[in-house]
Amino acid sequence: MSYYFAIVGTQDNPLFEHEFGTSKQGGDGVARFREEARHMNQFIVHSSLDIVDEVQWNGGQMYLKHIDRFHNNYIFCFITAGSVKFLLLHNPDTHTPPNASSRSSAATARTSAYGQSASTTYNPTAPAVEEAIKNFFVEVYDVWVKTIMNPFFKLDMKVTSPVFRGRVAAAARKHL
Amino acid sequence: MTSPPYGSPIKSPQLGAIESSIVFPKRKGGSPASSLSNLPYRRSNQSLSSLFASTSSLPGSGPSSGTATPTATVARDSVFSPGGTLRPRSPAGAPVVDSSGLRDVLIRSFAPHVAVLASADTDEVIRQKGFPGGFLQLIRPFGQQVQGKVTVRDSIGASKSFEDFGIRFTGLKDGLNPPKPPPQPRRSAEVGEKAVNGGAEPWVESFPAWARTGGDVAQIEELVDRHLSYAEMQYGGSMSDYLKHDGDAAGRAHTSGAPSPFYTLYFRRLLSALPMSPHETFSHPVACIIAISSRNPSPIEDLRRLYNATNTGDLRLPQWVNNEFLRYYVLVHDEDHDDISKSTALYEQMKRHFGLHCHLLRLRSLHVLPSDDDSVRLPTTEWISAMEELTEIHRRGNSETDADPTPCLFDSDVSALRTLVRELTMQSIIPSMERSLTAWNEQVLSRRRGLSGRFMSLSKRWTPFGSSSRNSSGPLAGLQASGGGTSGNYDSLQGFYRPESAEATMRKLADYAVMLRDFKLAASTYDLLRADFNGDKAWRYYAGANEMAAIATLLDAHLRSGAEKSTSTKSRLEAVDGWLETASYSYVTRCMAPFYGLRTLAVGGELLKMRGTSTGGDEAAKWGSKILEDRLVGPVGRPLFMERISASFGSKLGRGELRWGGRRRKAAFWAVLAVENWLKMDKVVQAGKMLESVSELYGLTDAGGVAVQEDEEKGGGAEKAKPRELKFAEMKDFIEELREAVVARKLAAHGYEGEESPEADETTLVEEVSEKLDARPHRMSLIGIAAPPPMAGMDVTPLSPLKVRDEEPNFRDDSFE
Amino acid sequence: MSPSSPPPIWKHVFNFTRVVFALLVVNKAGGLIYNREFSAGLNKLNSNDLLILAGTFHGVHAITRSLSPLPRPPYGSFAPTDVPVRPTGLEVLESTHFRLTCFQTATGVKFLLLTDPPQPNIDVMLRRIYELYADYVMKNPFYTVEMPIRCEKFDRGLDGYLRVIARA
Amino acid sequence: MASTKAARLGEEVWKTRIDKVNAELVTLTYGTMVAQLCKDYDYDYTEVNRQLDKMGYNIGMRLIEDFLAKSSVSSCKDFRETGEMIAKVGFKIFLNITPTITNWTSDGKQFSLIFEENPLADFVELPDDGRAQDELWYSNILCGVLRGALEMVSMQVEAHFTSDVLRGNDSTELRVSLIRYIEDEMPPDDE
Amino acid sequence: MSSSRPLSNPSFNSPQSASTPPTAPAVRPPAPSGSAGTPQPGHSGLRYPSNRKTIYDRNLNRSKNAELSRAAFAYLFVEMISYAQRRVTGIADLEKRLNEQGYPLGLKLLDLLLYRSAPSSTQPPTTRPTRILPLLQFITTTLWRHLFSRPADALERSAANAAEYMVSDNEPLVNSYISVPREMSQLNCAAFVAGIIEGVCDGAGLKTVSVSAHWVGEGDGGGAGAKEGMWPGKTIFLIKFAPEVIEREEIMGGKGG
Repeated sequence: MSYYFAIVGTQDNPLFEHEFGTSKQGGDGVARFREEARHMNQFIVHSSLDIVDEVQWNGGQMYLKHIDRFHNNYIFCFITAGSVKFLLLHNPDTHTPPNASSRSSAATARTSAYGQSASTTYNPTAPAVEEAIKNFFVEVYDVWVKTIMNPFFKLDMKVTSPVFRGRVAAAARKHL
Repeated sequence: MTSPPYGSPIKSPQLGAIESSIVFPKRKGGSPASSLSNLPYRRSNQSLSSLFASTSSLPGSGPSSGTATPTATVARDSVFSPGGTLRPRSPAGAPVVDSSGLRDVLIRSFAPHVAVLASADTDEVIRQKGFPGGFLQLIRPFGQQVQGKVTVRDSIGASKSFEDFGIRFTGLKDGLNPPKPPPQPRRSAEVGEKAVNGGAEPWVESFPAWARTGGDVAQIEELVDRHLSYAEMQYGGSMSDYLKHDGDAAGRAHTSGAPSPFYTLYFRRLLSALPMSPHETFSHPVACIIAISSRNPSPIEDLRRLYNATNTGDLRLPQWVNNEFLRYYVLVHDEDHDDISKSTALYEQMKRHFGLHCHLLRLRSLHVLPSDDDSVRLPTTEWISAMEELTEIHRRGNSETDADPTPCLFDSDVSALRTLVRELTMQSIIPSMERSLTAWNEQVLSRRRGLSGRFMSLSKRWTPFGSSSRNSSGPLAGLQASGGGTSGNYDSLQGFYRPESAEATMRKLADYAVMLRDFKLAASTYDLLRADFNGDKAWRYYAGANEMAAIATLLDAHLRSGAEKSTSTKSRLEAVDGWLETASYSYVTRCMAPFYGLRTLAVGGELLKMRGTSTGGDEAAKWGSKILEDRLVGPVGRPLFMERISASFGSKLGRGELRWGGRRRKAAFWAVLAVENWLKMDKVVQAGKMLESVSELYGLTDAGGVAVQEDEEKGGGAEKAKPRELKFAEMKDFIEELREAVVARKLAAHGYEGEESPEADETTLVEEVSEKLDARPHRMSLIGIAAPPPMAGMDVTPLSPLKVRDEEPNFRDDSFE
Repeated sequence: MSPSSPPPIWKHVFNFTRVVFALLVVNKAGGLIYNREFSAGLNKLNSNDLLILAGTFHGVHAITRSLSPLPRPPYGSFAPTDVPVRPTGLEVLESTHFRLTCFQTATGVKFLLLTDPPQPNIDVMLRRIYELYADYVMKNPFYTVEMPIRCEKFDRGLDGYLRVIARA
Repeated sequence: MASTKAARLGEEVWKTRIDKVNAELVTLTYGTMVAQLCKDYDYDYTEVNRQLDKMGYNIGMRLIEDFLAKSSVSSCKDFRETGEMIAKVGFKIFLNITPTITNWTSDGKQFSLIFEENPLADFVELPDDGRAQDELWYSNILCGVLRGALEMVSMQVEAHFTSDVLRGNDSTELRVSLIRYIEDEMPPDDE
Repeated sequence: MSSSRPLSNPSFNSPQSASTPPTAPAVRPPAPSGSAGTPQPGHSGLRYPSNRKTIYDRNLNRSKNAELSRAAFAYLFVEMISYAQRRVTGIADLEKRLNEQGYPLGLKLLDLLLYRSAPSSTQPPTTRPTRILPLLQFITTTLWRHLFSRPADALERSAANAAEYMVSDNEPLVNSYISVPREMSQLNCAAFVAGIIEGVCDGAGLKTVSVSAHWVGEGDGGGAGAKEGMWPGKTIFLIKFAPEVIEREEIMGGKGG
């Protein structure tokens, strides 16, 4: 179970990125993405902005829940009042070796790319999943509002504060 | 001929990667298929390049690029009039077929199949004439399009006429599995699917039946790969002007969603030469031509013999094929040697014995040379299996002469054949199909619709009614017999319905309706069948019914304007999604028949895309990516379908100034995936094309893009949805890497080939291609395609520009830091 | 002296039966920076005379301050941090028909209020006026300190307050 | 004792005679002003400090009138009392806070104001540019205010921050020193 | 946080073009008194007090109902205006500058107030305004109440132009003490509030062409005409939404939050 969390500004620009693994069921909270995931995650998350742009106008919910999927990567979204998007990419894959690269065996590479195995068992709309991720988002939102209240924070500015990162990581540990 | 160890793409990792889902038979060096892979590319070889015409789109190279002599070109036109309708299927046609082109391909792919059974003497005559393939080879191309309008009455008596109606001539047993054991024991069901035999068959027969059977993804992949590699060869040298060209190509591709010629080829081959299977009857013969020649000593007896052979004898089709198809008797008269009066007499006699379904075909038996007056080159046959085309490529590739081996015939022959085809279609096939339709429709469907319950319960009631019916009482006999237990009609052991059973009949009815393009009737019938098949757990049938229910519904919706859509059509349209899902699931998971799964999703996706509704693009893309997730295609299909997905998303422009609901980012993303996969395949030209789309879609190319980042807070507000510059660092870097990779290779290719004369020594070219296949960069993978450790073959590759290129650091190592 | 919060306005409203004629504001330097009439009665003075009046009063006020006897020497003090006690100057100037009351703020601004001699609660009124000054003059971005006062809201504030009284 | 008297006064005035406004409006307005200054002066924080002090001075000159009018205090006995007034009345009635007043020098000319809370600095974190925390005094406007206000009542003082939690210090401290009492200028001779 | 991306990654600690062009020659003053907090781990130079109090430790509702003297705002506003006046040419320019100063407040308050509208600390705020009307209602009630402790006095849609809306305030709090000199009678300092409104709209993704503050009965701002009537200071905020916003509104119909 690996997560990639990105806060995206109004210009499709990442303001904050954070990777982590699950801390549930004895997870060590370390992300298990393959080498390519580095850019892959960005591509996936960026492409799901299309969906966000569409659904954010229906109903005006801030927590948009599960909005998109690419193979075995599930995208959840929370959009702030200021149209900043919290995007959480969740890869339920459990059995990808930490250091797997594109050189790894056919089997592994395929599982993680087209991971049928995990995705069939994983249900992004399960109440438990939605709830946990919602709680994560809500906690991040609290920290986010504190960030933007700072008079020195400008629209679409990157967030570098280690305290902020710490809070996000804590929220992740707590809920995911 | 021997192939270098790294020569065969079958050995290339990408193919390996998908073996688990699709059986890609291991062809040994000797097999025709693999030997193709190290086929020398001779740009000088006209006869060969003409085979690639369907996918070559060099700027300036017109329809007749390369191919054949003036006479031949003229001949084409003379053969396929009324003019123009030739276009969608002309191999040498416009490089880009628009989506409606794909629809034509689709509609015309469901054509009535007509088996051809010629007596030995007939084939002899034709062979002398210069057609090693005998009568079948001669007549085949003329079925592709019946000359003139073809008018059909649909279930409600309304008649529609088509310009592009065609029939498919096949060998009687084409599309049946060869008796030999499948090359790969595992997934026997799957292997049962296809007519692939290991290819160990001796290369003597010029038209082996097995080669005429399609339904093999691996072969399609290989064929398209040949075309691609050829394209690389063609454009390898002329990048500079090519870049510009494919720029617009890319533009078109996303505005019009036009598929690349390679995709079109892939799609067509997917639908060509469908194997015979119990669960669908498209490739079952609707009729059978039984031909004898004027040379035959005992014509009537032979005709009888042949007829019986098809009924009971060794030529009898499997029991799950309905044998009640029309027999059509043809007497081939040898104008050059025999006396017409005798033939005419014989013809009269034939009519007396066999009824009206007879034809006297007057052909000249002399061998024709292209140089002769009024000589006409035999048109190319469109609907051939991938293996057959591969075989042809192979043959020509090896032939010493550059001369186009396509045999010729006389104008007179052409018109004679056309007349035969037209009569056969208009006077025999269509009427008989219409009759069957009406009969089955009334007797089976109307009842079936009347009551909800099980089918058999009704069947008893029909029995009296049925027997009183006139024409070939096949189905009614079936109905009688079918009075069994709940699922009495389904033989779960052998896994098929007997052809007379009501279910089989209804399926046939629906398939006929599709062939006659009465999609409404077809859709409703398939819809009804789904329940029955489901009840009987006849999964393959069930999958088929779902598949065709969806396809027919979409085609139906496509051909009629929204106004006249009945509510039933509308409700069915809503069901389409579920049907496709069920079909692909049953095919792939239950029946391990990935080929059909692929066909279902590919066709369904295209049709949804063509609907062009607000959701069409998304749905098409969804099915497209399912194809990839289920790994139904190989390394060639992967980027092709990625391009399609990109196009599907691209076709969804969104509404209004803000492009609300647009899908540009997704389109761009899939384009990136395609580029990356093309590079893996080392198809630089394709990669280059898609890269253009990437830039276009991400808006990177739009000149004068004002700096997005204004430190003025308000500045942010003004920006439009489309970013001028990618803000995600690693996306940006990755695309940069792709661009560098493409440029580097194009330059390398240019530098290497620019100097050489067109007659560059073949073997080095071969080496380059095959080496590319392995030397692909393993590091830069978006989706982790399996990349096994380099093969031994690689270490000893000769130093070539490619080798140098591989060592370029920026490409290899900076990939992920 | 301890702070005195004035009774609410309505009280004055009923108490007063007499008239407030005019208000003058004189700045530190003795310049007239504001004058406004609230009810007729006084004979008109031309602006020049008003200026002279302001200046003169300012001078007299200063002198009267130096006159006044002090518990301690006027300037400087014993403890260096002890605030020097500032004597007040002339506060009232009365004739049979009007009275001029002067209120000088700690910052040196003088408010001169011309009223009927028997007018009570003058100090309350002056304190209120001071507040109006602090609000509508000193909080107006377009007013420059020490300069003549042109603040429409100040005028309106005074009218609102003093006219009420006058009408009563 | 002066201090309690002042405290009572401050409370009383704040409760009865002050028009209120939402605190965040003030906080955010000050924030946007400081940010604007930083931008206008190209993040030259020493210059920004200067500008803030200037603004404060202007404010002080005006604010003192309001202070006097509302509190109706007459002049104080000595600088200590002044200090108490500033902390317990001045800050109370304008910012609704009472900084602790401490660190008097023996000569009673200097004292410090320690701010437990500072509405101006709510929500604020200084830019992470490696300089702001060493150079910018975010609330420097207060220094100017004291200077301006006291000058209007004839006290020339110097005021500056010595520490600020925004800089990572543990407290926010404002140091005020009396320089001199300004003598009244004699009235101009008219005639 | 071993899972977090390498801090060396340029995409992270690259200086924000928006906030820090550190061009000014920074004369480094003596280091502040010793009690400076130890620098945080990681790449941030920021120090924090030893009690670790940061903006992230401050409850967002803390100052929710806190009050200060209106004077405090008035004086800041005085300075904002005179500071702006020094750098502008003409009234339009001055208003533009005030508007720009208000804009960030809009952006921030939009999120802050919606955050506070959440039913509980574990629930996300109910909905965000995604249509023009809900947004304007948010502005005229929630925002106005918070800033000026009363709702706006009127909200109207221009009959002439579907993209134009008007919020009116009989006496904007920011103008309470301001008298505009005759020679500038056009000027309305509530342009600052207009900026706040613009910030809210743009932030919510309903982009505006402009938001401007106007005296009712053009031309007599502080002037004669304004004396008449019981609301001489009455101000109208004219909100012009961008055409594409109107278009989207039509596409999607009024539905939605």
